[in-house]
Amino acid sequence: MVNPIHIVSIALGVAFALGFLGKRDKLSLGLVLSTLAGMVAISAGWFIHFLNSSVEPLQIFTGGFKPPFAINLQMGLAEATFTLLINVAGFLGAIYLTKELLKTGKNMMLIFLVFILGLNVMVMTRDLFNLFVFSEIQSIALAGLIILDPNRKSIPSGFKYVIATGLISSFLLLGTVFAYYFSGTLNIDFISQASLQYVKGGAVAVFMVILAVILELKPFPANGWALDVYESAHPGIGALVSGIAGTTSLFVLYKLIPVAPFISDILITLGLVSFVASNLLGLSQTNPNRLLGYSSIGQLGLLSATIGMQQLLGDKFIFIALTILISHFFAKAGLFWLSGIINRDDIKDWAMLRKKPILLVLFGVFIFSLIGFPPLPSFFGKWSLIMELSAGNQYMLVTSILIGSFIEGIYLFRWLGYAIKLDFSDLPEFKLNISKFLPTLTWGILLIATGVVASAEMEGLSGLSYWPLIFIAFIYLIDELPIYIKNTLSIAGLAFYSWLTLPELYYTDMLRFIFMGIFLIGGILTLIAGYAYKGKRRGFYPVALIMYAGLAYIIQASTTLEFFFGWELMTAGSYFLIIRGKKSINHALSYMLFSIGGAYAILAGFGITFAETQSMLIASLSQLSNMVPLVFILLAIGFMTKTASLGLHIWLPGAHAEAESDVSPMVSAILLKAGVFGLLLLMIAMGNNPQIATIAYYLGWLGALTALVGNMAAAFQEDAKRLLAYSSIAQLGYILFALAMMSHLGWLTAMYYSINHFLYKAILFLTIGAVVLKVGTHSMYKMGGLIKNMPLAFIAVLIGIIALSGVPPLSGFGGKWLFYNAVIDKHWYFQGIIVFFSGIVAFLYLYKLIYSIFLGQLKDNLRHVTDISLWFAIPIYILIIGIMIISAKPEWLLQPLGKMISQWYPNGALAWNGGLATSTYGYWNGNGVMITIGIMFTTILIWLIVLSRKAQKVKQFNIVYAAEAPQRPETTHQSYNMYAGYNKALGWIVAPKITEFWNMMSDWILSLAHFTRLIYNGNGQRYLIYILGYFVIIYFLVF
Amino acid sequence: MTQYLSVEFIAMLTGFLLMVIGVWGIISQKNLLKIVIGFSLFDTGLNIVIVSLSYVKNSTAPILDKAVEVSDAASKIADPVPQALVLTSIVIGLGVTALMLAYVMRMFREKKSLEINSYNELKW
Amino acid sequence: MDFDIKRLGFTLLGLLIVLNWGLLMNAFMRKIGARVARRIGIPWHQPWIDLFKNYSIRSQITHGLMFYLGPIFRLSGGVGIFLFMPMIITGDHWLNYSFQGDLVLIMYFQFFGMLGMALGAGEGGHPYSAIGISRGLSQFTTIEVPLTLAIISLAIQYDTLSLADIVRAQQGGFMHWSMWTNPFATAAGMLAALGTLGHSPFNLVMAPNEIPIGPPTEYHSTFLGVLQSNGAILHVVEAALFMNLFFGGATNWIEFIVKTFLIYFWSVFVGMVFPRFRIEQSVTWFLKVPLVLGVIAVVMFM
Amino acid sequence: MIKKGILLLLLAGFVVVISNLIINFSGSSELNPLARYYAENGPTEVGAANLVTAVVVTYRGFDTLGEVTILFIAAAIVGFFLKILNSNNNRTSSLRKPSEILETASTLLVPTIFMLGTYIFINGHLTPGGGFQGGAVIATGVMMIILARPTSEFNHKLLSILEAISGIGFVLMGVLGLILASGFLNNAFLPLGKLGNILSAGAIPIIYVFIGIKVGSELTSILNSLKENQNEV
Repeated sequence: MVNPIHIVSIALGVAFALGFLGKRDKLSLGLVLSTLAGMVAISAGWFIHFLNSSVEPLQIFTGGFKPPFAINLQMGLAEATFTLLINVAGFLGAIYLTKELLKTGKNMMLIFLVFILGLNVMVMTRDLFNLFVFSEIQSIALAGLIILDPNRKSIPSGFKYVIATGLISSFLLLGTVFAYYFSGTLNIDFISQASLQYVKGGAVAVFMVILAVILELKPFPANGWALDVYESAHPGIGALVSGIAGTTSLFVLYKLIPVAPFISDILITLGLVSFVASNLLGLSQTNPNRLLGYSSIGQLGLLSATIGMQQLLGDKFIFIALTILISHFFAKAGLFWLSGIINRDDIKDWAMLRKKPILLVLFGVFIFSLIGFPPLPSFFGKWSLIMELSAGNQYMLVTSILIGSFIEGIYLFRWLGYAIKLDFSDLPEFKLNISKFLPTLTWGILLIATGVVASAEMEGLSGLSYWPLIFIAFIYLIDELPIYIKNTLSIAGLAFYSWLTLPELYYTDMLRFIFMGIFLIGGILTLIAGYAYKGKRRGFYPVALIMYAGLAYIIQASTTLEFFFGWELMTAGSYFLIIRGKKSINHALSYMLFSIGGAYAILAGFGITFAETQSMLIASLSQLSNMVPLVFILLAIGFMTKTASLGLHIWLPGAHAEAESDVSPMVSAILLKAGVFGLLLLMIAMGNNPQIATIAYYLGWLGALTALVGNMAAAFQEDAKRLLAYSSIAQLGYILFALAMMSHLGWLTAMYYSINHFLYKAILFLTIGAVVLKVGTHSMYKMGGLIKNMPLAFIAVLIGIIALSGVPPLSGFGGKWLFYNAVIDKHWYFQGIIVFFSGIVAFLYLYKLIYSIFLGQLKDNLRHVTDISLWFAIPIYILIIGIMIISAKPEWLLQPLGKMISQWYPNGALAWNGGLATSTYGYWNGNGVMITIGIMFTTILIWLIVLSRKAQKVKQFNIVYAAEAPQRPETTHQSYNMYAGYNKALGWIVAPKITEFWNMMSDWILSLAHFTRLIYNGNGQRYLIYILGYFVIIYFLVF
Repeated sequence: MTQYLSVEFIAMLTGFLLMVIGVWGIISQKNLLKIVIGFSLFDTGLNIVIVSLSYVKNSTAPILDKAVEVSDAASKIADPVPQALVLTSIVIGLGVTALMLAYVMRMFREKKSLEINSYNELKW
Repeated sequence: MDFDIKRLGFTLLGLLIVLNWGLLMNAFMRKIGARVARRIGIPWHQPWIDLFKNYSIRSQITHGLMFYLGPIFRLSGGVGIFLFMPMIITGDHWLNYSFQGDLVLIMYFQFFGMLGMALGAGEGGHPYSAIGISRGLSQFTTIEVPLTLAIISLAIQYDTLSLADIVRAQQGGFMHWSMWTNPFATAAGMLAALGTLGHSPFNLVMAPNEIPIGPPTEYHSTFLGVLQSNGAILHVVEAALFMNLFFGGATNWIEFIVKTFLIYFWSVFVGMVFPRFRIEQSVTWFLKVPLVLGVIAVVMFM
Repeated sequence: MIKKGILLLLLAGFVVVISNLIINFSGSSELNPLARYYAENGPTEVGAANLVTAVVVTYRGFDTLGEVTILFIAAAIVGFFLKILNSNNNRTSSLRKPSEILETASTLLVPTIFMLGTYIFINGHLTPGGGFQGGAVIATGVMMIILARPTSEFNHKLLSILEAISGIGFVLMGVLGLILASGFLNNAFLPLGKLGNILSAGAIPIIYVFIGIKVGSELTSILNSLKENQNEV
């Protein structure tokens, strides 16, 4: 095992030796690189050594004397880890900067080398003054690296950096020498033994030391200098500053906490303030590097807060801190490196990434790891963090952390959206320099790898198998293959998974069986439609499968962690599905924001639960005794962001309408059910708690209003898919209402509706999507008369709307009938009336849908469109068969459902006598009604046929008209603004109040951000004043 | 009270005074060079403070020769550690100052201005 | 369900009665209307003549399948309601097929005919059809609100959703009629009835400016015959619905005829007196007084 | 005006903070244990008469290595600036001719100054002074040359070679200490000799020579860079 001191000796030796080489830059660079490689090797060796055997850390006594008489370095597992991180990053960073270093010559190379060295020693040393010396080394070296490419921007910012760090290190030195005076030693361990915080003056000394370190972490608002550096310096340098320099300072802070333990509490506050504030300021930032600067300052704030929480977090601390830190370390460096490859000044230009798709994937990985999505390390870190904090009842901290992360999500996903969607045709071509690409790629891979390792560390995640994810990865690898191969494989995958899971679920757990069926079978059916597409359809299948995997995980989850894992996975997948649509960049963003917000609400709810029950089992929700309403509301809100209940619904219409033809059914008919499932779990667990009843009462009202507004809005749409989207909102409103009744019939209705809605909404969206593919427009008034060209589609839509409207004899009526009985049974008359009213309003849009598209006048440009693609027709008609079966034999569905629900609500079940269902109030024989109506209908049909056999077909426009008949379909097709009178009468109900509310919120936040960031007026002296002020103010806060 | 008249205390007071002056220069002067001077004043003051910390009542320099025998060194000499530290801090101060001056020169070359206010391109 | 030829026979007989009574009632009403307008009016047997003529015309045109099916849906709607509604409460003969579904079924089966007709007329491609239908649907949404409230109120009152049971509960003297026991529900229901029976002021759907050139002209000959027979049946059946709900149902055909006539006359009478509403007026009208009445009715029995 | 007031307030706050230190500072009547240890064992362990040197070069030699590095990179950065400038444009300097006295005096003084500097760092372990002091003195000599002969060019190559040799030498000493003696930068791998002799204190004199040369050459190159820079503007 090589003595760690040789990290220093070889680095310095080489740095000095470069003087011999004179102008031979290539050779020098090679030397530097190999040196860095050597340093990596040394630290790696120690890392492995300590990983395998938990031996005492190694102490290196410089000068050959024991501390406190001489400086000693320490090499333990922590040190090994951090030096390894530093050196690897240094090595790759140097590779990344090859071109620049060769251009600038050997001076920069040796500065770079010394910079890395300084960081190494800062990690290892146990001597305060030595720490000061080497932090000076790294900051001076950095001051040199900033001017790697000297220009109007980098030089002044370099100067700002020098004076700022100069001031900060003076504080450090002052503190250090007085710490020596009061404690008689410079060794960190001995100083902390002297516990100076109790010595008059000594406390101030250590305060200065620790505060200097905190200031090195660029806390808000004393960080203007750092931002300028991030913006102006070469991104390769930015990566080093944000990635490894920040990491090192964090480790130093961690190392020094024992010297001034009293700082912990205030440190938490400072860190979180910095976290929230700098994320907020990031909102109105368009320069990628500066934006990354804001983000990394935020992350550092969160991490330093975490260090302050060491006591709260207990033995979980290391795991949490490390996972979050590593995500930041890899992601931020990676993003800076990407920025260096792109080399543009506006985040909008990052659409360039699409010219090299792999870069886009890396970008996504980095962004998602910053927000903390599975399976990336920070997901587990944030999860554990929230859990532990809640366990300590630190709800203020939880709240601020979640708020901060949410704000961070806003700009990061806006950025991702730009990269994925914006037009990049007029952006310049760029060639991918291997020396720049390799490090970035490595970082992405390492990030995922650490995520997997971290997931292995978590308890409560054992239930989920990783095979689906591996399968998805495989699907991504074959992304270049033609569509039918990937589609077949995906379908096969889903089929296989359902074969694995469904049969046993059927016998063990009906509820999960039903939803798993909706998710997987629905998935297969919607995927079949994918055969209709041509070409490769890059990136579609991985994300679709990610969504389905997430859904499956939700079903299989037994612990809250597994559930949340699946939930986030599903969110991520659906986000990518939605953003694939043509104009859906903003809709996808708002979908993501609502989802994140909801996810954080869920997280908080689970946290509170864990705090009390100390158990991660989902069942533990039922053991909760205090704060039940809060948890219930939090979780309900979280789930209702998916069910798009009134107030949380504004993301849905756009997202579903703009999505691709076969994606709309996925996200509408299938995805929304995840929220329903969540609500069901929630109510099953907590339903018997008396406090919930009142909340459920209001949920019921919410559901009713959602139904009303949804249907009303749908009636006034001109865009077919938007209309269906609003209809989905309304349908989910019914379901929410029915769930909230928390009675046997109520839940029966809810389940029946969930299944039905899945069937007919899938039919409608698939059909309309297929039609849209053919006619090339969403606007209904541009279609018309298509019944002649598309009989298949017409029949499908006809069945769909009859089923949806609840007209007997099709399955929809069952829902209505159950509804009446449930409502009267529950005495929720007035909510009920609203729901029935909206149910009738549904006729408006249903008629508009089918009339405007298929009836009325055929347009000239559509005379030759053919019927919908067979690949769409197949799943559609399979679903229609499903509807027919349920309509003819409702008991086949309702009886098992009733049995299932009886385990929670035994009272008020339906009595079955053959096909005749009898409730307390009414009775209904679906089968009989079907037959009766069938016979009657056919009789009359036959009669009419007998009477008018020779009815002759006439041409279009052959209509009786007062004047001569109009010959233009556009003027004769009465579709646009069909319900003008109705709008005049009741349009006020759907005035976009809620959208306005959310817009107002966002405007407000943005203006706040814009106003706050004015404090960074670019004046170096102002920044110094901030630093001094920070120093003084914090002093008065502490003492 | 007497301690406030002792030599080391006065030395330290002087040092702190210099530091305060330096800080004032740093935060109030607009001229880059004056700011740099403020920094070096600050450093100088700091170094004086460090030295004053090393003094032990009526002791002599920690150099063993005729004046100080090895045997009674411990009772005679001043604390050598801060003196070693001050050496380091002086050198570091020198390095930093040189760096700042170099920066100033470079900035002057770019804009022919020594006003710190004229270097605010980067903001927000 | 075992097939029961006897029940089928009675049902068809009932249907025949209802059809003819409906035609006759229409004739009466038109006559009354004419007299109010100082006209002679039609002879009482005019509807039969029209029906016969229409059914025997042999030249028809069609715009396509849905157009063809439209009237069939329409008539099935009317007949269906008849099938699922008990006519005469005494005995088992005239209960038709009401054992297959309760009030909710009837409520929602009304839409069957409307929807089918709307679709058929839609394929006709006449702009005014669409206009008329859009108005009809709009108006119907709010008509249903007071009606639903009334029905729920009754359902609470009688603790059942079965129409037959509701009627039975009202037997034994007309003090037991919902009209007395639940006046507010009755009021709300009867105001809603104005809408459902579709005379002025709520006849914008079939307003004169569309009569010569709306669906009625698109649908001629046999189709028109089907529509007319449906109209006859539907009027009676709708009236019978209200009769069953509020006025104690009928124990024999005489009572049936009297009651349905009066109920139907009520809407005609109002139609004679009041001018037509614009669509937004009629839509909002049902959300004013009738709604309040309905709410009171429900609150009384909560 | 308000700004000034705020600044004054800030300054007052700063004064309050540091006054805490000075108020709690009450001299020291005797050495703290650490210093006592140095005083008692320094002579035997390190063998340097100048205990400061003992601390600087051996006990805290690692710091010293660090500060040498700082000078080194400072010089490198300044040199980097310089390189850019020369690459941009090379105007002949238009400076006023220095006075005759200075020129003559410099010829006389510079060698003596260099000699003094050398003396100082060679005797660093015995008398006050040491590598840094010596190097600094040498640099003043350089300063004098610059003032006296502004046009005179220094041989960058030589300077960098000197830096390299001395730096590597220093590191090498450290490594030798690690290999041959008890630890990195330990000086005892050479005989400690008799306290007070010029050839005593093990490797300290050699290290100090290296440090002296290094500091001298680095300061020189810094001065030189600044000078050429100043020719520019």
